[in-house]
Amino acid sequence: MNTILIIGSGISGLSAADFLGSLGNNVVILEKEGSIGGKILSYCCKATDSCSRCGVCTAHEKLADTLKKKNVRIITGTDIKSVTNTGEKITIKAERKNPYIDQQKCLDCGACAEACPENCISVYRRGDAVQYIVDYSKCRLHKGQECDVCMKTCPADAIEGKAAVKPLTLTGSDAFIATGHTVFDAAKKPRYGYGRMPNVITGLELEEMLSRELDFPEDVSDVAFIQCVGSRDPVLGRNYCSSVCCAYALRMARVLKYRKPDIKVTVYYIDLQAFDKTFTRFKEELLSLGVQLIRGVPFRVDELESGKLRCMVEHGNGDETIAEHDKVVLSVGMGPDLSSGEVAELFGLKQDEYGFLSSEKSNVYVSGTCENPQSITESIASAEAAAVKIGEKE
Amino acid sequence: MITAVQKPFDEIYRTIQGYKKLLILGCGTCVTVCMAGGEKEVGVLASTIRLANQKNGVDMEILEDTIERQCDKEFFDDVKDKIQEADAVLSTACGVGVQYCSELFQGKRVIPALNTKFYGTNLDVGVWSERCAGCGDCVLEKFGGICPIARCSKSLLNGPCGGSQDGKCEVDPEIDCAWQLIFDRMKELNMLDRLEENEPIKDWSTGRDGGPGKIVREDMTL
Amino acid sequence: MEKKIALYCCENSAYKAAACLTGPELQKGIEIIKLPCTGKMEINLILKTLEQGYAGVLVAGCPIDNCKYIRGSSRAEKRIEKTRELLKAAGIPEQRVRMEFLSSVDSHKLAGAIKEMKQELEGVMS
Amino acid sequence: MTDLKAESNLEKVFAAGHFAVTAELGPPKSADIGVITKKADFLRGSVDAVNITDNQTAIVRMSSIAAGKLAMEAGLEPVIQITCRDRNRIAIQSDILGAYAMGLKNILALSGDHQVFGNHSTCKNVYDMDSIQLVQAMKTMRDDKVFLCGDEIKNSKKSEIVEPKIFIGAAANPFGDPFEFRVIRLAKKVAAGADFIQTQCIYDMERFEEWMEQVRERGLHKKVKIMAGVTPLKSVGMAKYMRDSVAGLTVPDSYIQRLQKVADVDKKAVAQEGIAICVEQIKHFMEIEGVAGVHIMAIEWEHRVQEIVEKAGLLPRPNTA
Amino acid sequence: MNRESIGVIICSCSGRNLGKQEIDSITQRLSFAESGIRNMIIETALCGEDTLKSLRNEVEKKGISSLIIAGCGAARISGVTEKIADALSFAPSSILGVPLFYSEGAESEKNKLGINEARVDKAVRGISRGMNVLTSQEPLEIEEIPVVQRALVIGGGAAGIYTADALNRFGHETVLVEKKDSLSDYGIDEKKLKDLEGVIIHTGSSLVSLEGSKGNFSACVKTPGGLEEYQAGAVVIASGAPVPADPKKYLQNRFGSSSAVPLFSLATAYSGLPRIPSLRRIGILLDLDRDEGRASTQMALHAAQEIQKPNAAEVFLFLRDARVGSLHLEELYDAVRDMGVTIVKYSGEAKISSLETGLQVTVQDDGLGVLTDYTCDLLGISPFGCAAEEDDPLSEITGVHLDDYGQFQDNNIQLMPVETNIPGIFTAGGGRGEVYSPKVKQEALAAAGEVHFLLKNKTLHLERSEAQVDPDKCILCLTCIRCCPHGAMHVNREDGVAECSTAACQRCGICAGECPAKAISLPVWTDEIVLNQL
Repeated sequence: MNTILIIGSGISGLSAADFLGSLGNNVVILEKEGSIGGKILSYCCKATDSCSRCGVCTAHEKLADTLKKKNVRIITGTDIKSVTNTGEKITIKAERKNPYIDQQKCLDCGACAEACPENCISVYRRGDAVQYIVDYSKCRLHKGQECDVCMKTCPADAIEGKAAVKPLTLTGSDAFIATGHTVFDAAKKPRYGYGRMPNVITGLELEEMLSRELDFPEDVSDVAFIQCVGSRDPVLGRNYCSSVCCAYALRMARVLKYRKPDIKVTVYYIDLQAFDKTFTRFKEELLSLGVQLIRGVPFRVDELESGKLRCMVEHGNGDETIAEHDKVVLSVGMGPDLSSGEVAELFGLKQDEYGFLSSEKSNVYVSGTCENPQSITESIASAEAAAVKIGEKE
Repeated sequence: MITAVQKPFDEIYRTIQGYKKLLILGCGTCVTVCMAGGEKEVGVLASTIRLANQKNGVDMEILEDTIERQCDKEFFDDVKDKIQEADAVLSTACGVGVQYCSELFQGKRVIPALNTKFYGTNLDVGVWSERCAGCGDCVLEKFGGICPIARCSKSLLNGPCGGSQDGKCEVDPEIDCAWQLIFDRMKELNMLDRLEENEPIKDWSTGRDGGPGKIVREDMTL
Repeated sequence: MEKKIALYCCENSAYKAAACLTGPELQKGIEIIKLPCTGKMEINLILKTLEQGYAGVLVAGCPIDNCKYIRGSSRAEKRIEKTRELLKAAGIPEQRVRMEFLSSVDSHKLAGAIKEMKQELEGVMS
Repeated sequence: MTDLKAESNLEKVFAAGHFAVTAELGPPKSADIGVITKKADFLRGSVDAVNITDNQTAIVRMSSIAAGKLAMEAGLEPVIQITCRDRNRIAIQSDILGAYAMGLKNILALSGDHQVFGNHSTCKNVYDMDSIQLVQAMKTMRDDKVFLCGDEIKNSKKSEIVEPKIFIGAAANPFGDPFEFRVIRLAKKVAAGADFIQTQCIYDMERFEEWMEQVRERGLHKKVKIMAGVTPLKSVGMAKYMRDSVAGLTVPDSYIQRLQKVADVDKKAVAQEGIAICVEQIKHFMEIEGVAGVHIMAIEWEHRVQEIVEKAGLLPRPNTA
Repeated sequence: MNRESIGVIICSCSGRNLGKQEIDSITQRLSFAESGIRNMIIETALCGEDTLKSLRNEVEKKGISSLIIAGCGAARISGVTEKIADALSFAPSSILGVPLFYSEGAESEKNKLGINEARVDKAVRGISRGMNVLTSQEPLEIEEIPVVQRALVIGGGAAGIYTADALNRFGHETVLVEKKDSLSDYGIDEKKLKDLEGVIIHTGSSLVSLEGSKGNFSACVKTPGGLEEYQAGAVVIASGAPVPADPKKYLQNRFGSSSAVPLFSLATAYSGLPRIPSLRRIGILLDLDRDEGRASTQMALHAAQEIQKPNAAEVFLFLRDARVGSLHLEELYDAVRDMGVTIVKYSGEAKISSLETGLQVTVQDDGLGVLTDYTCDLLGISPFGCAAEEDDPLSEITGVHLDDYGQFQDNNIQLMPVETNIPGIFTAGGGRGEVYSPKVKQEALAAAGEVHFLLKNKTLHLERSEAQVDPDKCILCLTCIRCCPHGAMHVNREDGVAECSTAACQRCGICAGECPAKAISLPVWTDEIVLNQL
């Protein structure tokens, strides 16, 4: 039976694992973070009373399903050191950070989290996606001290590793690259004052906010989204559309309106991307809710004494307008994951001018947002599509 | 099929006051299909009454049952005792069932829970529409299978009145003008000439106006 | 006295969210019952629950348009509406029955709904 | 003039080939005779007959037969309207006998407005027969001298037959749907025995011409006297209301604009403009082959009828006595 | 189910999570509750392989046919029960999990030594509740339904071809049905695919009927050579994007002019266009009926580029927004703009009026900020902007819903990524709204994957937990048949009652919820069971 090595446990990697696993392959997922799921862990459900089809719930279900699969192993905290690919056989040498929690053995009893003297084990719990996450920076093992409290406490023997790291060697027939993306670092666009002005946040930060709190901060009554931050921007060498930002900004705008009907929401855009067939109606709904859609993105954002933010916009016809908002949300675009350079080298993949990956090897596959910017649903489809190719080979 | 709708709850509730033991008796045929008086509706009605009683501190025992049809004696056999022990029967049958039930159980109070509406068809889940007025002398052959008596607000037999607009009836824009339907149908059937004949005054005695109806099949009675 | 609430959950969404409810104030007096889909929820079941002495019934299902069975939660919505009308007609506070739409990852919405409902019930039932 | 059926004034006017003029007289919503005499004073001399409406729009008013008798005493010839809404064939036949006995010779058969529009919307309607069958009934009584049941119209075996000699009228709506059916329906009324027809009030002249065209194709205008209905527009508001809210009525924008123009200058002058339009229409009708007269429905505006008729050049009315 | 045959397992997880005292008090209180529990099993680390073995023996010995398992946390318990279900080959519904940890976990911290009452309560309540559930439900047998080893693909466009090709390579017998007389290669990058060796291809053919359900469909296909019957385990609908059958005619009725053509034909014929001297100004108009996606944009940009190249004609591109949401579309967009194509972004509606020669496009030009007229000798309008195809009978035949957009997949995240409301029928490509060729290909492959997943196991193992119709109560009011989203309900003509298909039923209970005669019940979810949990 084939063993397939998946790099990255984001939505794309999980979908592939889920699919390949149910086809009966042995699957090993290597994840560099201490947690499983990649970006989806910080995304929020964007439904009001009706669904806006963002796919976050589906992503979490994929995560839960994968954890239940017997023939799928997920190894977190892994650094890949070397890869040798004969074309038939791929061998990966890697290092796994300890303590390693085998989420598939874990019984969700919470004992380890209670026991850890440094409180470095936290639980992530949303839907039926539950995992215990180690914060290596706090862990004694990584401070050169000895500790095995969590190991001892775990009733299910799901926690391993006395030493700080454990070298691993994994072999498989195919490799599946799903290293995902990192969002643009908004600080690289100083004119928007991200990092300097507390009320300027990124879309991702807003997602986290909405996914944790029931109510949006009381004092905020006027929010503006600025689209295309770090995308469609040749100056920054990112001359491509990140394609998902319009979708998430508009969806979150709707959520904000739903949770706080009197809130004022403005979206500054260059072009609104039609994310799916429901787009036109979705747009009309937003307009009817009083969300302002303005063509033209601010060329600068200034903080006033009042703490309000002043956005200056130049429109297509040369007019300039000035508006004030309580909060500005930067719709930061997707870029390939910082690691994709290494990964490309390790697996001999092609990287385009922006750093997105593609494979010409017969037994290495690329899917998800490391290939190009795509939505959750697209990532799932692309993962399954790529997985099908592996399946075909049997 | 006979269609009916449930009476307003407060009306029902008023009529059942003062009874210690109430049997809610459903009917398993027409009124079940039109979702007015089947087993499910009986259950809902029973629960609602119990809740109302709880709230108003009314002490009343409520029995539930549903029989095949309340318009045939044999079906009552299974619930005879229940009816006997109850002070009153709240029947979710059509007018026929309610009456027949009280006929069969002399001296028993039988209360209707439904308003019987018409003979109609189930256009879609939850939508019913009148089709027949039971006039006792079917004229459908003349009108392309669409009944002006049941479906024209004025039961006109010789064509539409002046109030027919864009295929709708002046009485209510929700109502299709029967004569528009008839006209279209006859045109489609290429039989418009039939509509040019004057329809003589109708003999209404075959229906309600001839007094309560009765059918006797001599060949079947002994 | 503690007002008990029966929380009927669609197993595809709300039930998963309910599993993440933390804090005793959310657990106490809440009976969580799993449903395959809120489309299964019958008016009669709601009323029977109230009869059994529950102060409130909270039906939680998938957001409209995202019911696993396509129209289930929309149907439920209609039925809940009908139930509330019935209660109103019977002179019983309609606030005792309520519907919420939420996805499996939206437990804080559920928590909010429960808190809100508890307050409402305190209001109408004392 | 021998082959007259009822020898009513209206019938004679037609027979003499005049362009007939009738108006409308709504009975009071009370037992107050004054209303009738007052309206009669306005109309006397400028019309050949007046329609006495029968609880129109299903609002209770004085019986059309009683009011008709009073109008006659006030020097007008009435056209009694009878609807099928409120009476079955027994009541209607007896009313016809009664009306005729009192010298009321014109009767116009109508289906009648549905009760939901009136002030007794919860009542039960009758519709034992429809308007066409009512026309048929009157013809049977007049020409075959029998009741609908077939019995001869006489008091006893020995006594002789005294049948009601009625000049039979019916209504037509050239604008209702389905349009193609409208002429068929007219034809049916003619076949049933209608002697004259009054149409629903007309604003859309084109559509009316179209309809008349069809009428002529069937040669109906030769068999029946067709009177075109008109209602003078009192105000822009009324015009718009007529256009938007009255089933089967279309008021061309050209008319509304004309009224609007005037209104912008001087509100009081609008009524005049309305009458001017009405007069134009009447003159137009007189040009159309097959239109034998005009029926002026000046609702609560009886006092302007004379002016209209005069401007249309239709005064004085012929004396047929 | 009688209480004797129900086993209760309390998993103490190596005695670390449930203290001995806690277990004792649980067992005590349960027997006080006279729950009639006969089989109490105390396990440690239940999910360990060796434990499972011993459990299997014990279950056989005691004749246990269903289990209640108390242990684990809320999130894991379901996994554990599933694991044990197939280890003991029990029907999933005959094992109930009672989660104990997590939510009380925090509290247990406080009184590690003593008894965590909250947790004990939870266990006792959960277990007795479980007893009620299990006792009021009959054991369900598993039905084995053979899966027909053949797939049927409707539509010979990109989506259909890619799907068929993938299935073919999976080694599944595949039948491809295409309405037109030849397969379309539009949007296919590997032309070689077109011959699809090994796939049974019927061109000029159409599906006329489809019976049966997941795993066992029987289809009737009308081919030029007459009717063909096919059995199939799964069906893929790839009927393609709605493009008007005869665009010219369609556009004529619409704009009273034939100088408007669908972008589709413009894009395929552009090479010839510039040589036509009469065509000086060529327009391309997007977002006419509704906002369009990158597919239209891409097609428009390519067309504009090709027409502009020889510089024979002036090209105008009208769009509400530049939908460049895909890698390298942005560059193309820039290139096209830089080569001199006039790109007009407009807001609101675009008006088209016909002139003696050509057309006039009137739009609110966002660049200029004013209403502007542009005249074109020829105007290309995106096919995806045109109204949907004359109603496709496929929905009628297959029972697959059309959504508000007249497309095949209800836009519902739960239907991922290519499923439809009918189990065993999948859809990909334009028919469900995706017209951007790279994505179409992905969907096609994903659909093939789903089909493969269904066909690869030769039989379906299904618990007989589908909706049950009580024939004595059913009055065949057809409510369930009209309500069932999955087309699982149908009329059983012999008995004159409604009947539910095991394979098609998704156990949602909507039918039970609607049945006015209370004739339908969902085995695991009867009212009794639900109320017993209160």
